[in-house]
Amino acid sequence: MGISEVLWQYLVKWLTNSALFPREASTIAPYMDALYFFLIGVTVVGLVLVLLLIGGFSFRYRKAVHPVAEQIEGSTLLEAIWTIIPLGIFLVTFVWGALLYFRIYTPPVNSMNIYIVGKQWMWKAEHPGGQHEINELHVPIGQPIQLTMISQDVFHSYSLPEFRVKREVIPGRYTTVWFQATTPGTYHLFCTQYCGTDHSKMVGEITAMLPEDYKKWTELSTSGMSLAQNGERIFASMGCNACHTGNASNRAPSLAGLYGSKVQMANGSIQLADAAYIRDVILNPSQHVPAGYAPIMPTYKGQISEDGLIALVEYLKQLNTNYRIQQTQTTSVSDQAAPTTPGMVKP
Amino acid sequence: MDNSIVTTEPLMPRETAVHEEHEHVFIPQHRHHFETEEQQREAGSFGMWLFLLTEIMFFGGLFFAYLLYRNWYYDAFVPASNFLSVTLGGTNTAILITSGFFMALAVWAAEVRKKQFLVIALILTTLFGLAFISIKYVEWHDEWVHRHVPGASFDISEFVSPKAHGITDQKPISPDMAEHCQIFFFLYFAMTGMHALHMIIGIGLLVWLILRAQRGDFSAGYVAPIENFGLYWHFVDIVWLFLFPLLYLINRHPLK
Amino acid sequence: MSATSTTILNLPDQTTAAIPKKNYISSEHGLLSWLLTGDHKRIAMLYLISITFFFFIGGAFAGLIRLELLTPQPDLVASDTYNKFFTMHGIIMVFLFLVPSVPATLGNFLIPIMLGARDLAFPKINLLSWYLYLAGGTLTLAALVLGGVDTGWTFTTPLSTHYLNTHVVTTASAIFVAGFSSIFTGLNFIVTIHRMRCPGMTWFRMPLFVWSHYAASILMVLGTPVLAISLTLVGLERLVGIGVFDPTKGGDPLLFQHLFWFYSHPAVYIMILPGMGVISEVVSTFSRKRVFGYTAVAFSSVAIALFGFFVWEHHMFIMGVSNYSALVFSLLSMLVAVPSAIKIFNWSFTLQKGSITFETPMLYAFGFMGLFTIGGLTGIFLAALGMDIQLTETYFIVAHFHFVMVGGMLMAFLSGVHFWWPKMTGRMYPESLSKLAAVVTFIGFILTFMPQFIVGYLGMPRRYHAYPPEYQVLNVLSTAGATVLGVGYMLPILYLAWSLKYGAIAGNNPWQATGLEWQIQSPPLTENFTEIPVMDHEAYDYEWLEHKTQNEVTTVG
Amino acid sequence: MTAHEQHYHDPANVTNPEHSEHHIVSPVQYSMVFGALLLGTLLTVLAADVDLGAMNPVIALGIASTKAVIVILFFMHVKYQSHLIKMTVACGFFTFLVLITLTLSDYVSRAWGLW
Ligand code: HEA
Ligand code: HEA
Ligand code: HEC
Ligand code: CUA
Ligand SMILES: [Cu+2]
Repeated sequence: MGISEVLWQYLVKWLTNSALFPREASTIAPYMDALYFFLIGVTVVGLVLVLLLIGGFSFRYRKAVHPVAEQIEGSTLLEAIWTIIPLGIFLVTFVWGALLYFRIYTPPVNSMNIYIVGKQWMWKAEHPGGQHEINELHVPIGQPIQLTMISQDVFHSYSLPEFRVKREVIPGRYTTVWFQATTPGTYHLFCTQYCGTDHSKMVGEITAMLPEDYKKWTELSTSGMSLAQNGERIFASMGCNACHTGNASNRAPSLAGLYGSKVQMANGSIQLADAAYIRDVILNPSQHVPAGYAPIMPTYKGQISEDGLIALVEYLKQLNTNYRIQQTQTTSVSDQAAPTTPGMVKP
Repeated sequence: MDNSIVTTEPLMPRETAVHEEHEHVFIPQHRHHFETEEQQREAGSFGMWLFLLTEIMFFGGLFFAYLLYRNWYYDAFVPASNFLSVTLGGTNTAILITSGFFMALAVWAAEVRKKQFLVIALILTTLFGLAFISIKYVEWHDEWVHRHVPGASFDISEFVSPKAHGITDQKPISPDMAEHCQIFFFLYFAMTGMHALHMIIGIGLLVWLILRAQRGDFSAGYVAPIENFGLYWHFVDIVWLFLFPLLYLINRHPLK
Repeated sequence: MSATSTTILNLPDQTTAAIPKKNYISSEHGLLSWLLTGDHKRIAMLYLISITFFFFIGGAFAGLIRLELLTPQPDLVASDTYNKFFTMHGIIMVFLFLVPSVPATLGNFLIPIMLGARDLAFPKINLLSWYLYLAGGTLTLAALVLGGVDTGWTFTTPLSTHYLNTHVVTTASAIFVAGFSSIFTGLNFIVTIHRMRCPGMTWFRMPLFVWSHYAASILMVLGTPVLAISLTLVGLERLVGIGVFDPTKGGDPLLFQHLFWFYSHPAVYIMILPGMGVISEVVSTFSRKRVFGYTAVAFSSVAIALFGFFVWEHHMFIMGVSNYSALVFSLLSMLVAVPSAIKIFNWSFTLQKGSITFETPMLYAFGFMGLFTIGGLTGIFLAALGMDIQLTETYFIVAHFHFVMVGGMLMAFLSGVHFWWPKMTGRMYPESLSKLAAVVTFIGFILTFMPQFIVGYLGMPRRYHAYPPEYQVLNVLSTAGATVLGVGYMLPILYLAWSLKYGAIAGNNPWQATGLEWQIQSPPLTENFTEIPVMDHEAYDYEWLEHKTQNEVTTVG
Repeated sequence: MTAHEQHYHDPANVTNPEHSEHHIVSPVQYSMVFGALLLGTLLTVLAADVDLGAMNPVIALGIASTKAVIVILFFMHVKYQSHLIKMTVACGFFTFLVLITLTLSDYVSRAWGLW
């Protein structure tokens, strides 16, 4: 029989190259797969049941052997059974799914933070040490990694199928996801939210490495300035230090130790000073006025890029004393006025 | 084109019902696929109500957007809202209620078959409707002059430094918050615009109804069009009854 | 098929049989008599022709999509073109084909007859809604000819509002207009069902087909306007540029998602419920048995409609909505699945102790039951929060919704078209050819969409123009399947057209079915009934049918 | 009514249980409603001038809803309509409430766990 050359090739490819399930490369993957197999089980059982019923009845009661139908009204018992059993299964699925969801979207506190900026059509990763990568991500295995992500334009979605994690990357708001890689290797990175022309080219690779390799990699690819140092530079050049001098008597709050603390707001609410809060204060200061201060901080909307904001956030995260701010004070050229620098500061 | 299917069908050798078929037709407006006039009338008003349901949901989307942004940007919504004129808005509310009142009277007139009264009531409904649109136009024009129409020419200076514009009873707000006044004005224009569009369509229908009423179409017991139009007109009123406090009266009391 | 004893075909003596001289087709002549008609049956035929037209346009785009995906490289078309392909495919298939498919054709044709009425409550509005449909279709084609649109059928903001320079506004207005067509259809159905039932036709004597259309109509009337307003806002945002959905101006892009899915989730039930109605009729007829647990099936339609409004956020689980409200919506999504399960089992048990025959409509109905079960249960995967993280925006979703929409609704539509073809045209379709078509579609379908589940779990994202080479094998299978599927869909068009002239005369009630529509002549008179019937028995009362003697409700000609 | 109709279309028969007698609202009643609506408008404007904090919008919406209900009941005759129409109106507002509450469930709880 003449199986064509091409077809044969595909058959071979099928056997050698093609998998039914993606590799499991993160700690969460087995949990995801367990639910998946459970659901496949449910589907198969449900389908087989339905097929058996249809097939069985069709065979048993086909016209040739059962020429006269018997009219049946229904059966409350049967109907109750097939209401309650699927409902039960669905509820189990719900609980299981919910547990998994909260697990994936609640990063552990000790995780290492990497920032991701999505834009049409590339992924930019910024490591705390200042390493930048485009459409790539290097991570050490065995350590929880938290991704803090934001988009510069439209919705994107950061998808790592072998790690079984994915999260939408949204303009104007940080989203987070975490994972812990288990096996060194190179894996797919996709943008899964349709984002315009080159959506399908917004792909890349994530490389999981042994911690020592990762360390080597960070050293090799450092750009000389860490994210926080970069933030400090922006802090000075945007004139933040003109107001945030750190002096208690000053008209602007001290920013040392702000990150992670709870801020008493002027409108009475209490806000956790997380990354999203800091970013939003810089862009929309009058919406987040801490108690005791006048809303005089200018907005930096349109003046600092998302990367710049990330650097500032990272800087403020690590700012424990005002010592260095006061140091730069003397050398800074900026006067008391709000900055007038037009355009973006490109870190 | 009238959809009286049975009559457009010339050959009628139906043995059974030809005679009775036409006995219960009281009025020329009766459609043949309805068994009784009663049925037709109730179908008509039920249909109108269902249409109003879609209108509720249509405006509902806008109302939700309003609710959300009002909570997020309350500080911008207050000065933006205070910029609108309560006098004009309040007058307009009264005008619209009056128009609705005459519409209600028109329905009554049609039901008791007073032709002249019906025509007058409909004309008054129209006039008050037009008065509403005119005042609305004055307001929109005002906002245009002050460059509060959202879009490229939107200007926030009156909110940032009211004193400089001779506005004394407003606190200044910061520029980044003032930007959000644009969202208020967008919602304002979208909601009042959508409302006015409904009014204009309504006024067009009113003119048509007046002509027909003048011809005596509705003075012989056939009131469904008047009744159903009335439902529409009152619904448009109701939308405004909510728009007025939501848009004009966000925070009118003197500053603390 | 071998022995006549295995079918219930009850055709009139073919040597003397004739199509009744007077019927809704022959009552008037000329194009205008069709274009200005108020007759629900003629409007249904107008719809049938127009949605078939759009189905093949949408299908052609599906073909192009599959052709491009045959190889991993982006070799057939540019990425922009590909994006336009799936956008047009989705928009045409959803708004111009599947939403009006069963309701506007079969529903339009049958609901008045099933209720014993002469027409829908508002014939002019019915015609208007066809013209609105046509206007929407024309606008869509205009957008297509002018250069297309590449938003995806979901119009995600801010992409659609600020980052694309294709014909978004034209397309949005097309959908807006087509949306009003569907609102008016739904409104007409609801009023008709409430107000036009013949004497004795109580709610629980109505065929389940009518019940499911009632439920779908509620969704159309209450859901569609929200789509209209959200598309209006998208249009305004583009034209005037004032950020309700623009994060740079303080707007919230998720607000659009909420409004859009508030319609578009109920819309998926608009798309499936009428199909479920068809299945109820077909399964009952060909097992000669009343539907098992009539009330449960009727109420499950209404329950689906009601709960259908409570679950829309399951399309936004990873989009940055609150985790806590995601919990609520996931739970509600699980609840909405239960009534569908009830229906599937009730249909299965309708077969029990029946006297079953396997005509084409029944084969399609079996196809529906199997494929919808798979499609629905994979919906459960997606509704389970954690699972959705891996599956969302991948080919798994594509497979899910093609299983429910194509394997479910399209199969139901074809089942219904075959089932009522004799009623609509007075002639039979060729049985063996149509059985072949049913089997071909089924095989083609499985081959096309089964591999997509696997490739989806592997991680292949949807709306991708090129993909990593290791996914190729599965994609090749899928493309091969689509070809088979295309053939399966071309067949009915051909033989149904053929049967218009050469098909056997069907007679009033070839299936010996109980519905009122089968008690009148085929094709029916313009006014359906010469005398309004009185309903004195339950739906699906086969004993009544047997004992029905000379007092036929109405037969002329 | 003809005998024919009585037989087939007794409005009270099972076919049409939603039927209700047609009621004509009198001009006097309309005038009272009219007065109430004008009064309501005046009240809202006055109430807006008093600082009641969070109660301001509640009162404004309360008055607006009352006015709307009056219009619906009397101008739109719903008070005298069949159950069906009443249900229809209720259904519209119910769906609108679903839209609002379920969407708000997202917005309200987004910040949970952040303070
Ligand atoms: C006809 C259309 C249709 C129908 C009926 C459904 C039905 C369902 N859908 Fe589907 N869905 C779509 C069309 C449809 N869907 C579309 C078009 C999309 C994608 C939109 C886009 O993004 O482009 C989508 C996307 C979609 C998502 C979003 C995924 C994402 O974006 O991340 C979700 C999530 O919950 C979902 C869930 C469900 C559920 C729970 C059902 C349930 O109603 C299914 C209920 C049915 C059953 C459960 C089967 C019957 C049950 C049995 C026979 C019992 C079996 C026995 C045992 C359990 C023992 N669907
Ligand atoms: C009713 C709904 C419906 C129907 C019937 C179909 C039918 C089909 N769909 Fe579609 N599909 C959608 C609704 C539907 N689809 C939606 C909503 C999307 C999402 C869009 C988006 O992401 O925005 C989608 C997306 C979608 C994709 C994903 C694209 C992507 O994400 O990149 C794919 C890929 O395989 C696909 C394939 C198919 C196939 C093979 C069929 C087949 O069943 C079609 C078979 C029919 C034919 C093959 C036609 C036969 C006729 C001819 C071939 C003759 C042509 C003749 C002339 C032109 C003269 N569809
Ligand atoms: C004109 C003076 C001024 C400048 C310049 C300024 N700020 Fe502020 N900042 C303030 C004041 C005043 C507040 C408190 C009131 C408010 O939020 O408006 C504040 C608050 C903050 C807060 C919130 C503190 C808290 O306790 O919650 C952060 C974070 C912050 N600023 C960061 C910055 C950064 C980063 C820059 C530079 C890019 C900057 N500021 C520039 C005056 C200023
Ligand atoms: Cu970025 Cu798709
Ligand atoms: Cu859904």
